[in-house]
Amino acid sequence: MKFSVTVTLKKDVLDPQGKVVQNTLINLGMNDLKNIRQGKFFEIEIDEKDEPSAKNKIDQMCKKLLVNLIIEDYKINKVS
Amino acid sequence: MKFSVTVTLKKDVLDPQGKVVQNTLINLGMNDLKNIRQGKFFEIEIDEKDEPSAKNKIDQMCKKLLVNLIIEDYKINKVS
Amino acid sequence: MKISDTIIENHGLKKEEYKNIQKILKRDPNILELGVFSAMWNEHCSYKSSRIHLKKLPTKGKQVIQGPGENAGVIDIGDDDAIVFKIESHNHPSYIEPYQGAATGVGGILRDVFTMGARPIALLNSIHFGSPTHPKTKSLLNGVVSGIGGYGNCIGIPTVAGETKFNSTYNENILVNAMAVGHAKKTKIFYSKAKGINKSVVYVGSKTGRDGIHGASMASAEFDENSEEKKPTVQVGDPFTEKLLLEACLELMKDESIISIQDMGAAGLTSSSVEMASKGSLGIELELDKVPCREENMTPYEMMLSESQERMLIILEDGKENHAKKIFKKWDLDFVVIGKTTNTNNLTLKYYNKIVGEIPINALASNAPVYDRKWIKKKIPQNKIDIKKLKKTNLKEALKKILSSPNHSNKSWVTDQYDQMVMCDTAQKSGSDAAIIRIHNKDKAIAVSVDSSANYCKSHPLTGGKQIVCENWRNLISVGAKPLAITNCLNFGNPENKEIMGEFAECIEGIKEACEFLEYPVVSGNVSFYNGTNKKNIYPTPVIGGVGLINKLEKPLNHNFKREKSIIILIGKTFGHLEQSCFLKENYSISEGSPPEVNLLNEKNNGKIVLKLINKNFVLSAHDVSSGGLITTLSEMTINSNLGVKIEKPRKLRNLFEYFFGEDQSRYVLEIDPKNIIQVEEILKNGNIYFEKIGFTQKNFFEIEDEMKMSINELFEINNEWYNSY
Amino acid sequence: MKSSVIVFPGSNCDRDIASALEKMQFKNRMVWHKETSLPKSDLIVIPGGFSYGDYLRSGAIAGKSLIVEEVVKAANSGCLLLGICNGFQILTETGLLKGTLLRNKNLKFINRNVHIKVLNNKTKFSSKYESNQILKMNIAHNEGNYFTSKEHLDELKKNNLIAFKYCDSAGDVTDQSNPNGSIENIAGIYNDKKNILGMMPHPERMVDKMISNTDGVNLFSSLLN
Ligand SMILES: Nc1ncnc2c1ncn2[C@@H]1O[C@H](COP(=O)(O)OP(=O)(O)O)[C@@H](O)[C@H]1O
Ligand SMILES: [Mg+2]
Repeated sequence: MKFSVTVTLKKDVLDPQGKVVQNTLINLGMNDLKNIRQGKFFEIEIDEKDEPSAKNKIDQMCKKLLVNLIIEDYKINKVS
Repeated sequence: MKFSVTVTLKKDVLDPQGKVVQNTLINLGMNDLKNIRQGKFFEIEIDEKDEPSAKNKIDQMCKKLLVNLIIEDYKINKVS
Repeated sequence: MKISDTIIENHGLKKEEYKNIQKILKRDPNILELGVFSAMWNEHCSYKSSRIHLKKLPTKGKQVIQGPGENAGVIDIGDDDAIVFKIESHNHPSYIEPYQGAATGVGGILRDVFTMGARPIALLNSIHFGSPTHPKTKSLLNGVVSGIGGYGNCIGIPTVAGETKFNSTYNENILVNAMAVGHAKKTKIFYSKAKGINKSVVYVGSKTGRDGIHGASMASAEFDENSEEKKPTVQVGDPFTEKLLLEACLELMKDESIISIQDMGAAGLTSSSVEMASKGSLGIELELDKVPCREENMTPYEMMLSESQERMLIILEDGKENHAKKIFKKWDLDFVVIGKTTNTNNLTLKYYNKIVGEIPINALASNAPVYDRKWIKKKIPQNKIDIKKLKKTNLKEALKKILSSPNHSNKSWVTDQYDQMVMCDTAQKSGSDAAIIRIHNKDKAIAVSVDSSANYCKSHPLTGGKQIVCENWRNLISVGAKPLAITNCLNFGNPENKEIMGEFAECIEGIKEACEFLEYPVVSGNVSFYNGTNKKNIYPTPVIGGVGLINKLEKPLNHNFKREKSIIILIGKTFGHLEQSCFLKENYSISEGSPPEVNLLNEKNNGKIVLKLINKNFVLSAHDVSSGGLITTLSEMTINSNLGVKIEKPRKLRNLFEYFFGEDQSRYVLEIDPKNIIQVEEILKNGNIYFEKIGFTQKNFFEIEDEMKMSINELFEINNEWYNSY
Repeated sequence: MKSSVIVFPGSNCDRDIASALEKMQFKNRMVWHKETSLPKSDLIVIPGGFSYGDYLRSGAIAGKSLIVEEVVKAANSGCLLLGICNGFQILTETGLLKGTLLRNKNLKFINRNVHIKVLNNKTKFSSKYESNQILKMNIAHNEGNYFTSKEHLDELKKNNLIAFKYCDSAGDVTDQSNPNGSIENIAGIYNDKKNILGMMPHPERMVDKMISNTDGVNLFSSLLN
């Protein structure tokens, strides 16, 4: 089973990178840009047929390693 | 309109970080893990009602700044 | 909002303190005012438990331009040059989020230094972790080291020295102390004291977010099982913006626009504005609706308590606003006039023209509570260890244990992650007793080192306090620098516990005695209490950061042996003090007994004469003898030099382990060219210095006559293995 | 010889390179990134540091700045261009040099002295070095792991465009002597016309005996020829 995980900074946490990227895009003439948030992305494939249990395992991976829960939020999606 | 962009390393590019993450997860006891790829994630909101044109603008942002086409692939998805 | 008991408690205020607030205001405070009080009255800002003890430290000397009381201390290094330096702790935030905690610790201390008009030229750090086998240690070590590097490397200031130690006492409470050193022109030092009424108060730097709200109170509260929940208050550092802020401030400082300037550190806008007004005996009025905010709907309470990084408050001379604004715009930084100085002696907070808070400045600063907490003295532990009763070992095995232990292993795993060379003035990187930084475009240089000895301080705080100052002084001498002044970071447990308070009082007494005797004043520092969890406090860990001067840098002196057949001299008397030694700890897990005695008279004499020998160019390499004793010192001198040494058996019959592993103080090992030995001996004899010629350098082997012989390669491997396999 | 050093917000080796250039008797100018024209120069240097915080990818944002358009124009008309460390990363982002710099293999910032070997001593940047000369230089980077396509790598080799390779003290190019995982130990490359050099090691840190060694001096004196 394949899942994707997106990890983004929590709302109130300073995002210096996002700020610089946004300014640069605007300077490059992308005036319609309203907001850009960035984060990390993982595509994870696991050997597990049962969806809830698979999801649970992905959740464990996020909590144990992939996500810094102090400053980041995450979302899991099933891909296939 | 809101889009998400995921950026991943091309297949033939060495990904030391991905390897370390994979090994660490396996060491943490996640034996079912078959494969993990990681990349960047952007959530971009733009002031543009027309979908094709909006998508085109996002594509420009990717090409001009967000993605290093030599080593990275990207995918654009509409969120809302 | 009604101020309930819970609210008061959540602000870290005691009932009596709240009553005091009511008395001062002659009414109940509102929540904003309560927040301001709590920020200013907590331990971190008010020094309420430490102030009466800190007063005892010697802070004067003809080299001192500015002692404690400003953002950083300032000393004179001759000509037009001044050195500005300070150390600060970021322990609690680093335990919660090691990367960001350590990074913002570096950012904060840098601001303290460039606020005073100095360009930072070096960073140091002292980091203490729990036992390597504790499950959290590895990730904390990784996070802290990359956080320190992440910030310093990006902003482009070399991280040149420090210490990395492990001890289970820090399992639940690591220590991250960062020190910054800057160079300024003596005539261009900037202070935080406000002057004049109706002057513009300007906010510059990053926008204000909800970061670290209540951070200062957090830093002053003991950890408990729920401390994980305090996580969202951790700030994120942005070294890129700090670099811009640094350059913009230094640019504005070139002319006469600034009356006073203060970084927003702990308790952000609150403490910076209050400090400036308090030092100038003025009032200050802030229009909070003008504060640049990162998030929507931020309240005045949040703005006053936010600990967002990379921000400064400046009071400008009349008419300089546009000029200053231009500079900050050039560097893409926010610049907003948010208030003015007043003659009311109040902190007046306005929000859309309405007064939302008003507090007398005095009540927040000079009249903040001061406690003379109960404390008890500690006796010198009497247990003597009879070495003959211990399980047999031999010199080689015992030495291997020490050199391969986490605390004595080669630290290049750590230091390779720091840019040590940027700015191109690092004449000596970390690895020796002290780093040497040349003053840009000049012949002179400074030497810097940070040191601590928690085990000694735990065993007998008074001796421990003296010992660290001496060790720090010795480290500077060992690279040929004249020690000038120190900064100190006092990391202790809960001050409400009388034993801990005793450790604090006595360490300070020890520091004081040593500093006075060595004429080595304290010019800045920081206190961090409440290090520990529940009832378990950390060992008392004062950290000393010293700065010394090398008048004319000809060749940086380090501790690597230079040639074959040089004569090795041991300066200072060896008594063989093994209690509290690394030998007993690493080989027998014994950590009882007293620390080695500190004789300040010998310390001073030995140091002065060693410095004299160095200045006369008689010394090829030098190393002080500290933790691990003589044999460890000698092996460190061989490991990176590719030269071995042959040491004769001690002439007087002594216990070999006491002789080689004893940690007696005031000692140095010097490498001397045989052709100079007569002159050297004469100087030593005339100076009344006890010394022994103990052997000579040789190729390839580390050897002790009749006892052991090891190849340098083997020593090197042993010393380099731990970090790489951790 | 006139040189210009481009200063981005976040550059931090700009002062170091300026000192080195001045010491070597270049007439140097600092050029702020917001300037829209370049002073007439024989050599342009993009220094090390963390331009724009190295956010997104190192060098990515600097590669899009206005002054860089001028730099590209100058380089295309033959001006000598040197990118050191972050400068190298920026040059790959502009496309003036091909390939890219990935994160170090060990995922850590690395600062230490390493050995590199001069592979081509017939360029304007290297004529004062011996062929195959071994130099000791300081590296300090997070992303120095050079990567490029197979085709480009062949091209680099065929046209002698590899400037330096990491090696050991005896000059052997080995895996152990590769600090960051760069493909074929590459530490620096030229463009086709050899008027552009990008390198990860810091020659400007190697011009003063008191601080390090003087192995960087000949790079600058080659340029003066
Ligand atoms: N242990 C100490 N020894 C000497 N001075 C100290 C000590 N601790 C704090 N100080 C001084 O008290 C003042 C306030 O310290 P602190 O609150 O840490 O400064 P900041 O507001 O810059 O963080 C500083 O001038 C500092 O040098
Ligand atoms: Mg300060």
